[in-house]
Amino acid sequence: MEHKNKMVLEVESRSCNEGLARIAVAAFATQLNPTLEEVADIKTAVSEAITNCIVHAYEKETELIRIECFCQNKELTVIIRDTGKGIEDVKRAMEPLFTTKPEQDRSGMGFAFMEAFMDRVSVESCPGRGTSVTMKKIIGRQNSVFE
Amino acid sequence: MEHKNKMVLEVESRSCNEGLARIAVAAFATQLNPTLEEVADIKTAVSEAITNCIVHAYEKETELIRIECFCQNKELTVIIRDTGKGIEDVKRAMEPLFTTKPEQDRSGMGFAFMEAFMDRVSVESCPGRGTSVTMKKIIGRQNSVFE
Amino acid sequence: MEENMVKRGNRLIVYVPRELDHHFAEQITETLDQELEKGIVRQLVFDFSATTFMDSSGIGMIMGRKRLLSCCGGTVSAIHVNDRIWRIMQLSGIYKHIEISQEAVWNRKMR
Amino acid sequence: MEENMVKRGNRLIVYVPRELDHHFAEQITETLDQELEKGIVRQLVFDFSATTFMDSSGIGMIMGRKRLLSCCGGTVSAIHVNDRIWRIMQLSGIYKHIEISQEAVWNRKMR
Ligand SMILES: Nc1ncnc2c1ncn2[C@@H]1O[C@H](COP(=O)(O)OP(=O)(O)O)[C@@H](O)[C@H]1O
Ligand SMILES: Nc1ncnc2c1ncn2[C@@H]1O[C@H](COP(=O)(O)OP(=O)(O)O)[C@@H](O)[C@H]1O
Repeated sequence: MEHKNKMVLEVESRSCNEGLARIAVAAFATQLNPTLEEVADIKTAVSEAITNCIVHAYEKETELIRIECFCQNKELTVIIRDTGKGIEDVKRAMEPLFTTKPEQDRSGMGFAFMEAFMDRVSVESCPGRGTSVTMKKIIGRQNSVFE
Repeated sequence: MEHKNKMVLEVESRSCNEGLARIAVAAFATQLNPTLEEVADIKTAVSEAITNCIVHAYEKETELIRIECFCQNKELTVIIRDTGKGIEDVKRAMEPLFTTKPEQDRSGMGFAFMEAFMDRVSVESCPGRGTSVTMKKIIGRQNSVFE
Repeated sequence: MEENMVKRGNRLIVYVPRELDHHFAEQITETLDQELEKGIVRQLVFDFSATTFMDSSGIGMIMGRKRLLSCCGGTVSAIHVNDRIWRIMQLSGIYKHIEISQEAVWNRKMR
Repeated sequence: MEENMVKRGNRLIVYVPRELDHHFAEQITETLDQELEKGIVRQLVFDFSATTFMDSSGIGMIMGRKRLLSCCGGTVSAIHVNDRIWRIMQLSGIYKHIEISQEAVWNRKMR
């Protein structure tokens, strides 16, 4: 039988909600019986995308971040949406070490980590209107980036 | 300084999401520095309200349950909304041991537990359109029902 | 689920999962009632040693099994119940219908 | 936060929290930079013995402090790093800039 499920989480863009978002998405992923390594991968990727909404999309403003999770059989999809600043050049933004906020200790490794820990990452953005990051991962395949 | 935060969670009315909802609300409550007892109280109350949406509001259908959490200083508010069957007589429904589904092993203690473990519980319902349960609890006051 | 039940003569021990909510209560009921229908069990024991969470769905599940067993003079009990769950059992009044023991687990068995 | 730092001469040890994300990285930076601005610290040690999660904000925080200390010839190191965090440090390339030790904690101190 096909297994399907869905969750939507909206949190304010406060840094104290980064941990909350990780916990909720990890709890959602539990139904796919992930390994500890897979849970850690998902938490890292979610943390990167949420942090980007707080640091880059909304800067000092408190606005909503929307996290949509789906699962279908062994595949987990997480979409993280903001209605913030947007990204002019997505391809460039995704290059490892590229950052527009080096003075705020950003490492430019956010998208690189999302890509390292999830199977697929795609970004849609409209300057001035917002960004959505879609990440997919097949759970239970044991394709850790470290192996 | 005033502390404020907000989270909205939407899950499908599947019983496997009961645990997920408990974890997410408990994680949200963490910012108020609850005792373990308070976390257990919140989890129990949330579990009761979510189960009611699955068992009574939607019966066999898979529809969305909406969980809104707010905190303001020491007060946590959790609102659980469904767009299901609704309740004809809210006062009667809230009486301990009253249940419309004794054949499904319902104990009729759901609302009684919500009231025992939270400071305030109020229910709004419109037959045929849905129900919302609003629960409030001051965290860090040590007013456990057991003392 | 079956590996969480052990039968010895007319006694059946159910090892309750970590969280006993509506989801897990339904799963237990399904397997358990198949066993009870055979009409052999007279003593039903719920072992809570691994359980940290229970809500009113757990109460309903236990009371439902108690009703099934009462017709044939069977008994239901809950053992190794922690403080929190004991209080929930008190609040619900179920302690009037089943035997509850809070005794700690000394010889925690591997299951 | 201050109770999570210990100074011994020109050496400062920072006990990193359980989760090193953007939220906690900002908190550490705030207190730590006040200390570093005094210009005494030459050896900065991040003790990861309690840490189970780190993301790229942690990398950015460490690299930022490394830049501050480099001007005066100071060093930065990370100790008691678990497997997961070691791999994150590898992926990010930070291992080229700071000394990392995975050695387990034998004598876990009470803090
Ligand atoms: N949600 C977003 N909204 C606006 N800009 C973003 C968003 N996410 C990423 N960016 C841009 O992409 C750049 C690279 O992002 P990333 O790889 O995560 O590194 P970092 O966050 O360390 O800067 C950021 O510096 C920022 O300019
Ligand atoms: N969300 C809901 N939608 C429709 N009916 C509800 C809802 N919540 C509760 N009820 C009604 O109120 C009754 C009492 O609820 P409760 O005290 O939780 O006990 P129980 O769930 O064990 O029946 C239920 O039997 C049901 O008829």
